[in-house]
Amino acid sequence: MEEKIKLSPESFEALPKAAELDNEKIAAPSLTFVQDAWRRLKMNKGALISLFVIILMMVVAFGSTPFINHDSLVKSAPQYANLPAKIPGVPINGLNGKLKVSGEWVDEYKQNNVPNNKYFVLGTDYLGHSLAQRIIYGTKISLIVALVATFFDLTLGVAYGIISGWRGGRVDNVMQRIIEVISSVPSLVIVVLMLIVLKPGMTSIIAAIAISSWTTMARMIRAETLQLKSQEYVLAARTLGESPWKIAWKHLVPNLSSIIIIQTMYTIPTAIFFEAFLSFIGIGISAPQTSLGVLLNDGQKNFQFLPYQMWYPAIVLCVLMIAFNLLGDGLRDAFDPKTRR
Amino acid sequence: MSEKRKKILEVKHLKQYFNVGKLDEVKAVDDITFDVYEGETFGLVGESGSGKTTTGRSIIHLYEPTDGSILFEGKDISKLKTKKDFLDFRREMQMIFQDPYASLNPRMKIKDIVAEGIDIHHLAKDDAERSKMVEDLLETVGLNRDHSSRYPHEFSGGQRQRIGIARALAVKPKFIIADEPISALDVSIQAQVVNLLKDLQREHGLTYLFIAHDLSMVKYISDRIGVMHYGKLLEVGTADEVYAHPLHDYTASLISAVPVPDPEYERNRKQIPYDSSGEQDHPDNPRKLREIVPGHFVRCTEDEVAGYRQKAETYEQKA
Amino acid sequence: MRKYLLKRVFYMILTLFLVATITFFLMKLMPGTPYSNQQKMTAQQIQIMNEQYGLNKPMWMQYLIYLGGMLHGDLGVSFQFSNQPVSYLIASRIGASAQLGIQAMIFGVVLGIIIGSIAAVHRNTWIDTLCTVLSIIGKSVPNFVLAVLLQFYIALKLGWFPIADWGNFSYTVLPTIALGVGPLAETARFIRTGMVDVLNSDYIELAKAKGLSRYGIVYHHALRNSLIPLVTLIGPYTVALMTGSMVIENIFSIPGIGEQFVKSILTNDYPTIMGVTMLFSAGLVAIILITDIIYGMIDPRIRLSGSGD
Amino acid sequence: ACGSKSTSSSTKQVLNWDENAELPTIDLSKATDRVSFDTLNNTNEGLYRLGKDSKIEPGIATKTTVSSDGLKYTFTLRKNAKWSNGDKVTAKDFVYSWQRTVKPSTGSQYAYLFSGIQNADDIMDGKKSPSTLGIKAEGNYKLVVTLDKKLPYFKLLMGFPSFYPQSQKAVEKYGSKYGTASKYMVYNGPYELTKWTGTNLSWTLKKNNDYWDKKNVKLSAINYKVNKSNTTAYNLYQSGKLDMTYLNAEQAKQMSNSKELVTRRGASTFYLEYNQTKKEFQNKKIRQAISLVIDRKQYVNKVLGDGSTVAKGLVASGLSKHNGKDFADEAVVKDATATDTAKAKKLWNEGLKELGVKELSFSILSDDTDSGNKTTPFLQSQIEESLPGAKVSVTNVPFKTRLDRSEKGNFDVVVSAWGADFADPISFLDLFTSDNSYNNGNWKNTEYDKLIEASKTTDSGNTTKRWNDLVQAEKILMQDQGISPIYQQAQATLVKSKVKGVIYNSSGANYNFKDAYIK
Amino acid sequence: MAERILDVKNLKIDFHTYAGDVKAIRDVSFHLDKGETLAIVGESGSGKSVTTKSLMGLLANNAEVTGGSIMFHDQDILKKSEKEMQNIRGKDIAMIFQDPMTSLDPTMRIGQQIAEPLIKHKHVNKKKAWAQALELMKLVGITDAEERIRNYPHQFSGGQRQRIVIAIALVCYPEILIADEPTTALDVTIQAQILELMKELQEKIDTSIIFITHDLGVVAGMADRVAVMYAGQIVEYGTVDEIFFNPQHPYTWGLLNSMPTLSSTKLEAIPGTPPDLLDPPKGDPFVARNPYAMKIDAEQRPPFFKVSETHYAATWLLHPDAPKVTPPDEIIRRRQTFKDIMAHEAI
Ligand SMILES: Nc1ncnc2c1ncn2[C@@H]1O[C@H](COP(=O)(O)OP(=O)(O)OP(=O)(O)O)[C@@H](O)[C@H]1O
Ligand SMILES: Nc1ncnc2c1ncn2[C@@H]1O[C@H](COP(=O)(O)OP(=O)(O)OP(=O)(O)O)[C@@H](O)[C@H]1O
Ligand SMILES: [Mg+2]
Ligand SMILES: [Mg+2]
Repeated sequence: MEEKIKLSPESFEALPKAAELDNEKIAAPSLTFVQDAWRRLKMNKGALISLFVIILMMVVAFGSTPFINHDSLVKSAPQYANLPAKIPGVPINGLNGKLKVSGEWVDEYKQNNVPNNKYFVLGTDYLGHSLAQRIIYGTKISLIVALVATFFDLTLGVAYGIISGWRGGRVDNVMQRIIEVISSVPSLVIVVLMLIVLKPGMTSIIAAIAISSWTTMARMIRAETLQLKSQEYVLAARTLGESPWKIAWKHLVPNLSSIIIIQTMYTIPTAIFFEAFLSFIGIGISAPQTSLGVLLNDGQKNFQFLPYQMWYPAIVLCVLMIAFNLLGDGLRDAFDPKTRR
Repeated sequence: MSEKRKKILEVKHLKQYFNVGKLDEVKAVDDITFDVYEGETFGLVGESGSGKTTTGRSIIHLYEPTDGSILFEGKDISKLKTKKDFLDFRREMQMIFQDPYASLNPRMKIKDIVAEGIDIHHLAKDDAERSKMVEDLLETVGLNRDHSSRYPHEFSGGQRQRIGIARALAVKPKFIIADEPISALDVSIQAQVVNLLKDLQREHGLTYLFIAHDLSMVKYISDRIGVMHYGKLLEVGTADEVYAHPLHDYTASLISAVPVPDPEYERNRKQIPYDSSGEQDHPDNPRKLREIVPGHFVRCTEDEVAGYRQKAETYEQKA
Repeated sequence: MRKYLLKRVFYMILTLFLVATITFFLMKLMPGTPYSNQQKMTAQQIQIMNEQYGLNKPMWMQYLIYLGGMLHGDLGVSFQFSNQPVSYLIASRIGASAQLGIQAMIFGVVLGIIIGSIAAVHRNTWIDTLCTVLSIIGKSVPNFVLAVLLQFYIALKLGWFPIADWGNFSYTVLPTIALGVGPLAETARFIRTGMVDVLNSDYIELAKAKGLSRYGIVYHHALRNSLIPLVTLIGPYTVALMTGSMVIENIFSIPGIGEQFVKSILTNDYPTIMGVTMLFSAGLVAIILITDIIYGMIDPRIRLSGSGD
Repeated sequence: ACGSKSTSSSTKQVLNWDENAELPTIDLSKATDRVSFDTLNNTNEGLYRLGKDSKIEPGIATKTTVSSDGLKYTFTLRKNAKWSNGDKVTAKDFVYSWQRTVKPSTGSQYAYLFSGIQNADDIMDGKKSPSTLGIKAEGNYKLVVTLDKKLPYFKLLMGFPSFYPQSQKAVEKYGSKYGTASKYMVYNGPYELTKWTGTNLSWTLKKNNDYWDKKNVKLSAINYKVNKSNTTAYNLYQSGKLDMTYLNAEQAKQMSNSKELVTRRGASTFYLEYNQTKKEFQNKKIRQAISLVIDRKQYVNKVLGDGSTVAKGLVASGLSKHNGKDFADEAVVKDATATDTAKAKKLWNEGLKELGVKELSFSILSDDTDSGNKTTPFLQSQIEESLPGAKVSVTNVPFKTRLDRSEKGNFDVVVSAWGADFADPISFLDLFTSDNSYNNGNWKNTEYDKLIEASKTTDSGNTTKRWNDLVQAEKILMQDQGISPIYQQAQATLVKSKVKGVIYNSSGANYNFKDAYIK
Repeated sequence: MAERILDVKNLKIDFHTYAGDVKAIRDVSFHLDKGETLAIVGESGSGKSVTTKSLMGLLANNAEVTGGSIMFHDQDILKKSEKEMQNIRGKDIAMIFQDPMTSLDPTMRIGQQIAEPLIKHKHVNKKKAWAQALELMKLVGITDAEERIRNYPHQFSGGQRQRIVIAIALVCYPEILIADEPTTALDVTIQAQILELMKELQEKIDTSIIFITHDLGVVAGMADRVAVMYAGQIVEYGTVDEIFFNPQHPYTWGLLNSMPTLSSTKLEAIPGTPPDLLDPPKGDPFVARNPYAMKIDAEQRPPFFKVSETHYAATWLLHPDAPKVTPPDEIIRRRQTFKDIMAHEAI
């Protein structure tokens, strides 16, 4: 039923022009793309924690540089070899200097006549190095390996992908063939060959991993570039007379950034893993340098007797991996316009 | 029609094929010829895939034509040699795109999008002038000055389209190709954009190549219309002529299919079907655009001209 | 179609040729010789040995001879196993690796699809989180650590499966799991992302509008569409698994090719390195072609045409 | 351990043996590695069989006469020795086998062992035909071997697989396949090899029913399984799948109290070689200083812990005895392998002064094996900690690469190892004569060269004189620290206590299972 | 009076988003009678799709129905369980989506896709279902249906695909067919064919159609009744003639005025953009763009004023106290036509 509404006559006066609402106004606060992504990332608890973990690990790993240097790495103390973790005041077996030897917990510190005030929070390795120290250093090396690989991904991979995709046609065809050839050779072979061509050592390993890892990035960037280059905003830039380099820099790279970041998040763990794998087959980083891979490999050999030597680096590696993967997933969701709300 | 009007664009036997030599060769544009006069709006209509966009992009030299030539202000654009010539051409001809969501770089601020042309052609002395130019342009297209620091995703489709127009206007072009600038927009917003384009044309003496599949809108904005089908231009004439007195069957069919916001009219509308099988080309008797009545061309063979003339006459008589 | 195939095969051969060339010459850069005791050999002996292995010829000759031999399936003779043709070495070792790789792939893919689908269907719920976390953990544990743990706890402590060696199916269970967890995690995540996309698509909306149940939608529409892209992933992955299981082969004492490959690298056994590299590459290139063809067959949208590269 | 009598009768005489590398070949002319030699030692038999402590036990030869000048050996062969294809083992098989090995085209890398047998060197150099080799068959069962010079250890060599007979028929029948799989071979030893495809990781030694002494062979089979991971092997051992397993250092350390731990001391010594083409390492004080800072005891006990012992000198302990005295003890030089940091520092500083430098950086090269990876960082820490101004970098590379770099002199200090082929000091001492190709560091000492030469020529007939020459030579090497011995390697193993009678020799082929049995 | 099969009352739907709740549907009521076509027009984001999705029970996860009811015959759809809804979807209420290119499963033969609802709802076997699918394909005018039934979607043109989508929707002879912009993605010529087809089929099958579009031209040809939506509300509804020839709401005026007709020489655009539904204006949502806006518009939401039995509009301009305004010329012209029609009908 329609009811009669009584209203004052002035209600029906025309709305003054001044009071006319600005109809082109945008009410919502301005959010840049990055802000928007960050907002969505923040909602993803896992990714946020991962980011925090990664930052923490980076800070600890790289911050340790002044403290864990060549001298402290080289210095061995075989009299303290293979001691389990001991944290004073923690009476938990496994953390109190005791080790399970043929079914019984034995105080290794006592057995080896370690002075009472001497203890290692994560135990020691076969040369009596503090495992904690080595894990921190190993994490640093693993991260360096990963970061350099990432750097190659970012430079070589991205540039290659953009050029291949942008130029298209024959250039693209040739460039794709090259990638095909590179990825048709097992990465192990590439690495071994690299280790031979270059001098053995950390640099070569890093370079080798880096050189064999950029193709995935190049492929993804190419595929995306192929799509982007027919985007109307790129066409618009071309009609305005923008040069290809500027277009790449102003239009392609920013729009590829999410793919780049996400792919990076996956390159990092892959590189760390690959380094660990090299250590396993015995061509990884060599002492006194160490990496998580080396530590893990040393640890797995004595797993039955000194399980902590595998567990600790394994835990660190897994945490690192999980963090990068979760962050990668989080970033992918955050950057993906499809998941936008 | 004054014959003295200056031709700003001459498209001659333009062919644009894709994937030449491959199995999936596409003759997107197949030998089309038309002129655009200075200050007019030339509308290009046709169904999806008929080659409208390709024509537009070839004209603005995003593609290298397979064959034929395109003369802009008398100069063949595929023969532009120096970088400067090329940049000059880029300044004079601009394009407005179809998809308001894909045509603005989502990672750039509005001011940088609009100023892109200004930067490329060094039209602003300093930052302050650049900002002012951008803000003026925004105002010209009916947006707020303070929108300049926002990102595209914050705008609605109509607003985005206006930003695209501002970007094109920034380099003060003479000729604008508008590739379905309104088909992705709401009806109520379409009029905003169309009116804006009309106003701009009046103020700046612009020439438009207006591409659309919405015949009624094309008719509304265009002075002359070309009808495309399967990469070929079937009929060219003034808007009123083509719309009111379509000579080619395809044009008639197209017009008959346009729904009109008038229930009364709609109740009686009958769509005229079109059968393209009669359009087969004979090498010895080629079809090409032929003038039936002054200013009104139809693609036909020599023999068919008489038939079309007759048809045109019956229209005259009715009127 | 035929033209397309021919072109692909041509590119395939070209790729392999390049791989062969590059590895051949790089191999020549490797230091050391295949003889473990050469200081105790006389010059005459070394010369004769070099002759036998064809190492005294100029590089380009060796290269041509190698290429020629390859055409006949002759990959030379292993240095490490004296008088053993590399082709025989590979043939006798590839079986275990292939079986393991395929089993691991099947294990990983089947379980991965199930987990991934569950996660996608229940996305943004605790089930999804659980599946995601599980698959990330699966991806984050180096497989040699996993292998050591499985061997110690499942085989030695619980005695459910043999500790190592290669024999009937029960011997393959633990290595398969250790090797398959990686692809499992990968597949699960791949399927999840793919299916989330698919579930957002219009045709799923239409399927819902038809009144299909959730199960019906996933089974009849979503699964198939998210599986198709997986095909391209599986092929190269299988090759990688069949060849990349050196770690697992080492730990479970499996007579596989990957383990042999590492050994040959460490002993400068060039012919074997080359042979295995060529095998890997050929496998990879062939599988990519095959997956592309299969892809075209199972995805009605893609018809192999002369276009594209 | 306390097995009752009742079980012994029902015990299966099958041994499950761990192996850590593949069997590359059983062609004895081509064999170069431990696994091949071990296998050949049990599947085939030469003139003698080496028993406990390399004691010579009867093999194919039933009687040996040596000419008074020691240059001619005449062996009478047993008539009941048969090949596994039924043929009799005859003197011709020896002649054929030896000629085949020294013939350059065979490419035998162990042919050098034949050096000293008449014309062997010339044949290997391609100067003479193989048929001129100093070995002649006189009828089927008499073999005459002529030497160029006296070889005091000649009889030991006869127990080494390279000197075993080969059936010409088999070699020719199988052609290039000969020795590449168990079926492409004939056997004359206590066991026959089966189930070896040439590339697989497991094989079985089956009792050879054609063996002349088969009644004394108690095992019916020995199953080998290659486990490259010690962890895996250990797990298998624990679950009873293996009767023996090799242990890595850590495992050995952990099992040090186990009754089943058997440490096999090898006749192999690890030592540092200094690249003496470089000025700094020509300085004796520098070499001594480096040697003196290495706490070898700590290294073998704490770092290695696998039963390896501190090397007394170059020649391994327990390799060879004369008059009841071990060579290593005889030749020991004070301080050669001792630790004395104070003295080391003094020598180091003097050395640096002599060189006119304040610092010395060099790198240590080693294998990337388990122990190699442990050795280098240890050395690095020991040297850097105790020697001021020493900067050490370490490089661990794959074995073959290391060999290559050693040979090319592409190193500063390298950790080398040598294992004796036969139980005589010369097997070690030969290495460091000026022109020996294994003398990677190019240490040169004329007196040393002279002593070695004398032991081979003038003194070769006189055991004591020869012995003294060799002792003297080693002392010179040690005093000059031409090389710095570090440790004598031992291989820790776990062996089930039911396994009895396994003979292990530190030099030559290691394992002899002829008398092994399970209690 | 025709049978009323659907009655939506005071429907309110919110979407929970990071920025707050989007009040997408704000008190919408309408009804649908048997055999009629109701068109819902309105610009993008006005809530057309959300309204129809709620009829199907297919709202997004973050949607919440905060009020109202949807009576389908005598049952409230909003109260049904997912299982019960599955039995209604595709059988009683079917839907056609906007984009024929993406709304078919690319990997399933179209025969199966058409047959699916039959197998699900009518429990017929596959063979029978395919036979009926074939019938439908013929019905929607696909030539060579016998051969093409085994084809995949990519083998069809856009127009053919939309025909197939229609076939799928009609295969169970639903009582209500919801068509959400079924022709927006198509060319005009094809659009005309599809619309023609829909009209034909409606006669044959006698279903009721809710037709969503923003193209007034299409509405004019298709609808019996029209509801105009703006910013989550219906602002005016009536028969097609009433809306086109006697519109009352300034928004409807604006819409009609901004479309070119055969004769129009000038287009009047509606300035500005629709309000943000995160924070909808408390008065008339159209106020900011309304040239006839009054103070009350900014303060209070107008109720529906009755224009005729079938025609209602929510604008204060219809309040008896409101000043009389002159609508745009185009509207005046249209009203003239209306008078003619009424007069004509009166005769
Ligand atoms: N880069 C390209 N490569 C291959 N084919 C193309 C390319 N661009 C366009 N085509 C093809 O050319 C034909 C004409 O396309 P065009 O985009 O010009 O049509 P249109 O008239 O603009 O259609 P619409 O109304 O859908 O925009 C189509 O068949 C299209 O598939
Ligand atoms: N899942 C969702 N989450 C948040 N907001 C939504 C969601 N779905 C729809 N909306 C909002 O609800 C409002 C109505 O959307 P709806 O899709 O019904 O519009 P429409 O009238 O169908 O427009 P169009 O013509 O563009 O299809 C819009 O403002 C939209 O942003
Ligand atoms: Mg177009
Ligand atoms: Mg909608």
